[in-house]
Amino acid sequence: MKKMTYREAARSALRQALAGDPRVFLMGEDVGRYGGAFAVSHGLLAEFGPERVRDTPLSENTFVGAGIGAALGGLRPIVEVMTVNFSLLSLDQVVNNAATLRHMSGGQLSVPLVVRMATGAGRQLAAQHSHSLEGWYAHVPGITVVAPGTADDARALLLAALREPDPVFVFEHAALYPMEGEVDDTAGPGEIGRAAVRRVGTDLSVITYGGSLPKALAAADLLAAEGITAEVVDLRTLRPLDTATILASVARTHRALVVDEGWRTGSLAAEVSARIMEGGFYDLDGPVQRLCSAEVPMPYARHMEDAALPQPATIAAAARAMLRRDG
Amino acid sequence: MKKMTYREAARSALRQALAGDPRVFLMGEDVGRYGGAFAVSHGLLAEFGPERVRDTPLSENTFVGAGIGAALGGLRPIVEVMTVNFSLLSLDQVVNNAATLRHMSGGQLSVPLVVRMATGAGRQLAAQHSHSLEGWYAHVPGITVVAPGTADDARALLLAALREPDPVFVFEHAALYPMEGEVDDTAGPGEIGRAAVRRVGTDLSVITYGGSLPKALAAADLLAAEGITAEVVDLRTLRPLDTATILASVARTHRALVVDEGWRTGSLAAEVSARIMEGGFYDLDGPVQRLCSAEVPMPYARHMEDAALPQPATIAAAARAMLRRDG
Amino acid sequence: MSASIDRDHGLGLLRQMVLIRRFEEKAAELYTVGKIRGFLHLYIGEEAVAVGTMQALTPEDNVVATYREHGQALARGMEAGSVMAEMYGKAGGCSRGRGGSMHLFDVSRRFYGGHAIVGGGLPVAVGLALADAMRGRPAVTACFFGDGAVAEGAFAESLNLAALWRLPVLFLCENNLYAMGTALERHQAQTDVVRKAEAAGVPGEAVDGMDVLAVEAAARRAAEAVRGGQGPRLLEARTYRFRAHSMYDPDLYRAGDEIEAWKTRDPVVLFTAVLRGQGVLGETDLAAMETSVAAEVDAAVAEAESGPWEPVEDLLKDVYTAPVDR
Amino acid sequence: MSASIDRDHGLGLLRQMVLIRRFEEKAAELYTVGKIRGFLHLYIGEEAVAVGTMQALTPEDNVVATYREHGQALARGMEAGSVMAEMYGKAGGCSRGRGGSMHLFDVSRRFYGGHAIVGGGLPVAVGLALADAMRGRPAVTACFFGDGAVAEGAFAESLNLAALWRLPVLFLCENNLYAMGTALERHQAQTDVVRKAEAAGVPGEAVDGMDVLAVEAAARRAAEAVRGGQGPRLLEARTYRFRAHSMYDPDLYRAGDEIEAWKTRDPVVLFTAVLRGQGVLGETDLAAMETSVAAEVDAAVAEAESGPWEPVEDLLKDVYTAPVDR
Ligand SMILES: Cc1ncc(C[n+]2csc(CCOP(=O)(O)OP(=O)(O)O)c2C)c(N)n1
Ligand SMILES: Cc1ncc(C[n+]2csc(CCOP(=O)(O)OP(=O)(O)O)c2C)c(N)n1
Ligand SMILES: [Mg+2]
Ligand SMILES: [Mg+2]
Repeated sequence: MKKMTYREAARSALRQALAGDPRVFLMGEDVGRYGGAFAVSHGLLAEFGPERVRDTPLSENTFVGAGIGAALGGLRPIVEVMTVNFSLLSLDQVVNNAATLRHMSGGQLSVPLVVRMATGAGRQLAAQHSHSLEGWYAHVPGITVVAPGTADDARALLLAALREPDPVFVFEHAALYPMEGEVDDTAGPGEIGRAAVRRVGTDLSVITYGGSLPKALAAADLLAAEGITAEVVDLRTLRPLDTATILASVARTHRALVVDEGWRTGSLAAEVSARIMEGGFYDLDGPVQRLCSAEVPMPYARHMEDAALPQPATIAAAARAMLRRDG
Repeated sequence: MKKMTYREAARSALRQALAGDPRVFLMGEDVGRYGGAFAVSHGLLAEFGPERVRDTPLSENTFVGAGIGAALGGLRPIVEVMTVNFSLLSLDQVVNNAATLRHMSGGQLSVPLVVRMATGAGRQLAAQHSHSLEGWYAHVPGITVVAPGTADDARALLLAALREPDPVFVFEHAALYPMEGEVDDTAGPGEIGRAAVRRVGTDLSVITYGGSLPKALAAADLLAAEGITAEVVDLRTLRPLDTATILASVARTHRALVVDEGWRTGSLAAEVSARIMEGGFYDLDGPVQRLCSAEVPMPYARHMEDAALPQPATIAAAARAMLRRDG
Repeated sequence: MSASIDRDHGLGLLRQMVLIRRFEEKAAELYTVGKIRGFLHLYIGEEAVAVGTMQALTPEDNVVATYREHGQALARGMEAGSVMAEMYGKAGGCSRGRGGSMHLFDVSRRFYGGHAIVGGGLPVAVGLALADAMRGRPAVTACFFGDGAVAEGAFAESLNLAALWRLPVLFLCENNLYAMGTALERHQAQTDVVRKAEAAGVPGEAVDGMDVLAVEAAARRAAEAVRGGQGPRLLEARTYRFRAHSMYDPDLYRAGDEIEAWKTRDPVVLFTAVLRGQGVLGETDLAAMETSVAAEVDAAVAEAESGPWEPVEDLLKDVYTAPVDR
Repeated sequence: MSASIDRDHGLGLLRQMVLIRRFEEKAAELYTVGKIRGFLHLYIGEEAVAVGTMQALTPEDNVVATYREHGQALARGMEAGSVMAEMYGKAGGCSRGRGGSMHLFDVSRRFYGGHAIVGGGLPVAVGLALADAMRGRPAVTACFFGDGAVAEGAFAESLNLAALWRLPVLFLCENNLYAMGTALERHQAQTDVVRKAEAAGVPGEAVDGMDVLAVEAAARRAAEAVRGGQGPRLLEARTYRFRAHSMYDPDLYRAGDEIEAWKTRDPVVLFTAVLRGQGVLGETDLAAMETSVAAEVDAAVAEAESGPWEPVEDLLKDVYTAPVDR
């Protein structure tokens, strides 16, 4: 175990992948000379050269599509789309090609592609740079979606993504890059499709992922001080969702609060709520609640952005209200 | 009241809008000389001329963005994106511009834009031409989303969209165009944000919209023959959802089945289920269920496509199972 | 065209064009009786483009095609039976019935589909070429697209990336003067595709797409440059579709005499005359060829008719490599 | 530049450039102490482009800007105070604090933002011009974008549509040779932007973006053509940013001597010398100008500092025209 940042952990997975498999290469805007918009790929150009660390033009649709083609052609591309905000420009290639080619070809083709991107708000980047659209990706059959919420997962899930025969989308929360954590950089790849109980509790389950995980854990601390023990479930993989782990937690606590930085309507949190409805209804002491982002294009001003996002205090408040109401 | 098809009803709204307001114009691929991919705009070029019925190049991102700009510039554009499948190419303009400009400008700008597109499957068009992504649009604050399920609504909701000061997306289900219905073509615009109870019943609520509405009504017929009375709620507006009408129906029937042609995970049906969880939990006799499309890129073969989509028989079966299970 | 043509090669080209023609005529017939459904886009009139360009490719090269790709598929050597079965939606189809007319695939022939999003195949082709370049495979990736696709951002982006990285892509623009009902001059402010390509850094050439030998020669020049490591090339084949855009299209936007004028340049008729003129095509050759093509088309239909449907229980197959348990 | 320059006009141009320079130097300072947050992209070095081009526009014209738009906003006449307040996130900001540095708006000056998706403003500009064309307003829509945006599909699509419909768009490419850390020749196979524009049907011209008078003259020529109904024009201003891409950028990708070489062509210094050489700028003029600019910047900061925050209860305001009840 080593202490390293989420950023360093992701970089260590990239380095390990590049070093270990000649088919792996990284491409995206400014991954090379600039060092990566979030410095994740810093140093990799020097280490692996411009053939394997490729700066692309600003052409999201085309370089994501080229990643698909390169995967078809026998390589193991890692495409970095700088942020999820710009990934809207490449959604056609994702939904209509990456996700469909295996099926449309009657199983003849595989697209072993990994696409990484930063997601989320919290840095006062305003309405065009603060989206959390990983929930949209989780809607699409044919692809797999992971969202590390810890430094260790930033490494382990990226390595796992590189073992999948089908396209995997990795959502790294931009606000987590500087976060430190214990990372076992000798461990093998993580397991896709497995949620983790990050904190055990009995009063309610707080189900979350990615950038909201540290907030949920902070909220659990606040609640603990009041004698409320919250179980915190980290989804980690958004598609396929680990419904079994969610339901098992709810079966223990009988209450669930889903926390998700996406806008509330049509959020991933809605899917989690619906699955608990379908599989855990008779375990519930009261309705599952959601705490999501306010339904507003993210405002720039700090106090406004803070108010728009889930925060430890608002998570704790929502939990308290549930316990009061139901219990 | 007149009998006309859903296609004719949409056309009658377009004609009325073009005739009644000089700021209104229609643009999109093949809306003019070809007559519209679904013949909705057939005849309008001859009637209103090429200035107001504009064939665009294949440039979805740009002509949707140009619609936004034209709306800012004082016009009332109706942009036709041939189908939702191609609208992936213009999502950046939708999410990052249409939905944000009012907010980002501190309320200085309005984008009175209407975007129409065909959605849905059922015509053996396979994986790249069969999406139902209106649920994604319903996720985005700053825009309004409607989805007519009847010929009358195809007219009334389009007229209503043209009265909104903010962007409205109209999803016309491609399989409904030839469907006939009674249309009051002298009536004013419909009301956005209001769901409709299309059939009254007491045993369960079937909540649906768009292309699944006729299927749900057919299922209700099947059930009626067995003595089960299903209430059928047509959402009509997907954003903002008419939660009150949904909850009122559930309060009467105590059971809800949500039917949605989108893929199940992350579907609009999940949002409806979550809202019933939050607002109708104590009214429920059993868990809300969803019947959605199978999570597969739509296969071409007819028997496969039929199996992938909600059908009257599978809707009825799901309803029966709920009544059996919950007692 | 003055040089005399090798008889086998000439007859081979003609037979391929005739096969595509008859295959599609049959497909149109089968569509009207509901055996084939969904969208059906006929290539009739454009046969010389696929047949001519494919001559320049080896089995190691990759092909990325459009939704108007029966001709591209057959010219690449795919079996008529597996294509027809696909259009029936049968399990024996080249895509197991999952794709239909717009999504023909054959990985053994490096035929990477059948793309129905206009312009959507271009980035994929760039990526295939990137893989070859990085792996040191000396292959060309040929990418077909229509004039309509030139208006899509993906066109400019893909040409730029291919040129920037000097990737072995042969961009094949089938300029049939229309994108559905929109004429080239109504969708392009500047209608010279080659000039656009050059502005993106891709040298290009235009060719008469109704003349199979001219197409072949131009494709060979372009493919040779690409294969020689000179980076991407674009070939614009000027052609015309004799039928409507798809079976749904009432074809209201083209003048009858425009269509008739182009039909006088029917690539099959033109090339038949060339071969006749050169004494390569004897009196009975054509009839024999038609008979053999008819037999091949009939066999394809028979195969499609008799083949089994995939069991509906397999609905969720091939969404992921690993089976989905639900 | 041989013709002698009008004193008022010359001093006006210089003052605008100096104002932008000092305003941004102050903004950078305020960023380091956390008064301004989010992204901050400085225009320092590129002032001649915005100041020169704006001379060609009337108040009736529209402007669509980038995220590097403080210069564009100030040159358009927006108040320094409202821009600074916006960067503080205050209610008195030009976008009520909702936008920040990247999203400056001023509808009274037809300044349509502040776009932070590279290339995202181009289609909007085409639409604004379409509205004017259809409404018979004789206005020009000026659209700023960087060299990086040229690689985006939106560039080719937008130029094509504007040219096809002969819309009054003035495309203004601020070619500062880098898109973040990626040099022009690493993102464009063919680096001549004007040639690309012409291939899309838009006549273009390149100009020295460090020479404010040259920019002004070229912009006037282009705007006149656009206003005269000749369809869109493109102007490529060759310039350079003296600072890093944003405050986050360690600027690892540019050689120090490249930056220094460009700094010898500082547009403010160059134009000061021109005015001096022409005897238009007297000994004390510059100092007086710096004093007045400093006062304006100080006042802007004071306004931003003292202005109120928007109440957090208004969070959901201006998502839709009608208030949202929740
Ligand atoms: C992105 C996208 N937009 C629209 C369509 C609908 N569409 C299918 S084919 C076509 C015309 C394409 O024309 P062209 O590229 O010239 O090819 P052709 O059909 O003439 O062979 C259109 C508009 C589509 N399939 N994809
Ligand atoms: C579509 C999109 N992709 C990526 C980014 C991230 N990004 C912001 S600015 C920039 C470089 C743009 O370069 P250029 O257009 O030359 O403008 P400059 O910053 O040089 O003024 C990039 C890659 C973005 N904002 N939008
Ligand atoms: Mg065409
Ligand atoms: Mg630049």
